[in-house]
Amino acid sequence: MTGLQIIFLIVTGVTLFSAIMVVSVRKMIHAVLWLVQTLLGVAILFITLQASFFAVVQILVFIGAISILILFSVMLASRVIQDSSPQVVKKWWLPALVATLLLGLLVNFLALWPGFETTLVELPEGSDNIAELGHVLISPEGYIIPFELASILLLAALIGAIYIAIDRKEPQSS
Amino acid sequence: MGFWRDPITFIGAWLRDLLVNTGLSPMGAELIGIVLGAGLLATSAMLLVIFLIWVERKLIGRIQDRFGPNRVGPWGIFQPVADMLKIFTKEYITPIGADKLAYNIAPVLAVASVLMVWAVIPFSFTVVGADLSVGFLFILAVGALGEMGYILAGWGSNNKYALLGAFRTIAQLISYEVPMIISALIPIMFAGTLSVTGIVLAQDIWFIIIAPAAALVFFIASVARIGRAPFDLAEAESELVAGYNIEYSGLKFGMFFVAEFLQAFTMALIFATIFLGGWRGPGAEQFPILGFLYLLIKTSAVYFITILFRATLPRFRIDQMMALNWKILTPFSLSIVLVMALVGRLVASSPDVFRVAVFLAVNAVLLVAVDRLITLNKRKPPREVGSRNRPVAQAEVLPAQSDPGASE
Amino acid sequence: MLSPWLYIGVFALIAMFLPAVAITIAGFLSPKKPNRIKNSTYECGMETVGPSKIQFKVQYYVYTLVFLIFDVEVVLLLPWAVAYNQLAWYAIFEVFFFILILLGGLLYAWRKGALEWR
Amino acid sequence: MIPLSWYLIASAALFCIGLFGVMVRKNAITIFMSIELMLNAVNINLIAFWHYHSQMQSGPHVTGLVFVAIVIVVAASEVAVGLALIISAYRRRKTIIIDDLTLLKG
Repeated sequence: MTGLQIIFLIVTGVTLFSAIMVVSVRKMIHAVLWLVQTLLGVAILFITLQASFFAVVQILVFIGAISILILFSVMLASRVIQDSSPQVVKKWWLPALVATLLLGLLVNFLALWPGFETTLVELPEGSDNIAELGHVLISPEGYIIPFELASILLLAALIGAIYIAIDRKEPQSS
Repeated sequence: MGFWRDPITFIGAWLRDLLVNTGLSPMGAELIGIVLGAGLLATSAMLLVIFLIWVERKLIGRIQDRFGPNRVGPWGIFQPVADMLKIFTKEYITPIGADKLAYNIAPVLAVASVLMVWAVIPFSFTVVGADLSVGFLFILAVGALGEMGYILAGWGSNNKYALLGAFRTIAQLISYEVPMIISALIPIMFAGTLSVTGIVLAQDIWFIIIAPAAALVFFIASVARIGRAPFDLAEAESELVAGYNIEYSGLKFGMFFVAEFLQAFTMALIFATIFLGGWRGPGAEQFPILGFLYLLIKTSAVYFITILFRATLPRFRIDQMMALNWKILTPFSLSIVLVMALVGRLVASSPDVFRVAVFLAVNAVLLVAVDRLITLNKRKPPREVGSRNRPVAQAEVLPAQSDPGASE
Repeated sequence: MLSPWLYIGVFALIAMFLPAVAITIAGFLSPKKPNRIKNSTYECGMETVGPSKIQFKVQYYVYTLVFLIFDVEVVLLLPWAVAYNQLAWYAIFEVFFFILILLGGLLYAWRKGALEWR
Repeated sequence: MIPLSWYLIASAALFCIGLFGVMVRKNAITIFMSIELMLNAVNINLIAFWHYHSQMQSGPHVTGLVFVAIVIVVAASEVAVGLALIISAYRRRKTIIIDDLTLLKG
């Protein structure tokens, strides 16, 4: 049991616990805060995998932007949150059973794969090569089509979301 | 001899030897070194705030033709210490209905997110906390944690004005993050790395000379992210209540205060590092201790300019602030990236003097162009509130004797 | 490889620890005399009206939305910026298209009035 | 160092928790958060396999990272549009409980 393994176990434990809290707490704001903690935990897992770039991007995008967006929409819909009606469906044990079964199935299935027990060794310095990533993203032999498609997807998301969110014919009921 | 050239490394090596000689494993010695170094850096950054508060109050006093603090100690230099001692003994007032955890963790997060930046800044040729390969992105990312702190403060206080203040703060912070990151692409482009040390090492010519337009955008955005005048919309003391920290008292409030001052200095530090060459200067490689001095001088210069901004500029209206960001800075920074990428590639193999001249010319053209565009599309004057012909007191309507001063 | 991140982790703990300790110490030093009026919500002396978790403007949401899109865009641009010095001409033009497409998005938001503070 | 299996199990567990959340919660925004959890689980998997492949084959090998970047883009777009839809639905119907949003029910 090395120090890194201990760190991994602690971080994974906290992450999974926070994830369970996300899906089970009643107050939605608390759910968002638990989500932030889960995302931080995932970022630390990325660091242990030596993907520094994506660890930081995880914090920048998922915590800095996405969870703030979720938080804002929670506050936007805040009147609904105060109600104390049950937040989960009645037969919650059925999905729990399905999820647990799926987990068992997944782990069993993965264990069949011979590479499952591989111990990850430390990669040489600079394996998380951002410049190489840039090359591959841009080059025609690489992923230029997904790259440009990503830009179009972002454009579509921007236009669509603004079109939906700005509702000019809003009925002024209040 | 080695001590005077590079004291920090010298002491570090000495301490490591001492620990290893006392029978500690090299790993353990390394760990103790890391803890000591990090603790020292964080503590000195916190203590620096005390001095910063004095500097800022004194300077603003002078700018406004006042003395500033001048009672406690020579030139009032111990005034912040006295203030600090006082704030330590102030009662914590926790509002009814506050979310205890969120309310208490928010000031800690606000300070920690600013302090974290210091971990990746290189202070001299040899002294850097952590030379991350993604250090610059890390600086931007820890800002996100600070934003979480502000939301927690606003939401945890159970006060609608605090919540409104937090929303405003967040809207301002995230809006100005966009031009900030985009303009920061230019140093990254020319340095070819995300590591802060790498960016400093790449600045044989300071990036502010190669890309003044990007530096300007970055500077404006960083001033806006500090949340100080002229961008202090969130806590405009004279117009709104104090923003997200309204329900805080005692040292919890003080921590937000510390975070703000430290943020101002840290932004100056970041600007000095990525645009003004960081610790670089004549002889800084041979005598790393000079690097501290150069960095301090550059940072102080930038910090002084932010104080000048604060002391002299009037406050923006919130719609003006958002328009400045989304309609001017963001498209401008994107076009800077486009133009600089093109021009940088055109003159990539030219001699330095020619390159710099071309870059300066291009930047001048860009700045003039954006200035012309702003002037041509000047905003319409703000919509008048109420009807146009308001009842105005007029001299002939008023009875003459009711206003004796104006009769003559 | 992990050592800089170890430093960051230690630094993060210390950076949280310092203000927390300061706040705790001040908590011991300071008086504790709470009462109902003092602890009530502060609104410059007025009584609080209505629930404090107010509904807020859509405008904040729209700004966050535009911010999210641009944030992700910059994340995609960063690897390109790092590799910039070694890239060929076509790479620069591809990024031109990339940025122009998103400038189109910004223009749409502008025309739609999403960037106005209302 | 850490066995690959640990990461895969952690990721599978995170995915299943997210799936559970999607199935069990009534609230549309919380369902979105659960979807974020699932996307993060996918990212852990992708990065773990990137690490595995880089150690199996020498030389730069960044395809896994490209996938992660695309997943992040997709997550961002999905959140932007999805939350805008929820807000729009909330404004018209005054609810974000999925069971009540039954516009298409015959």
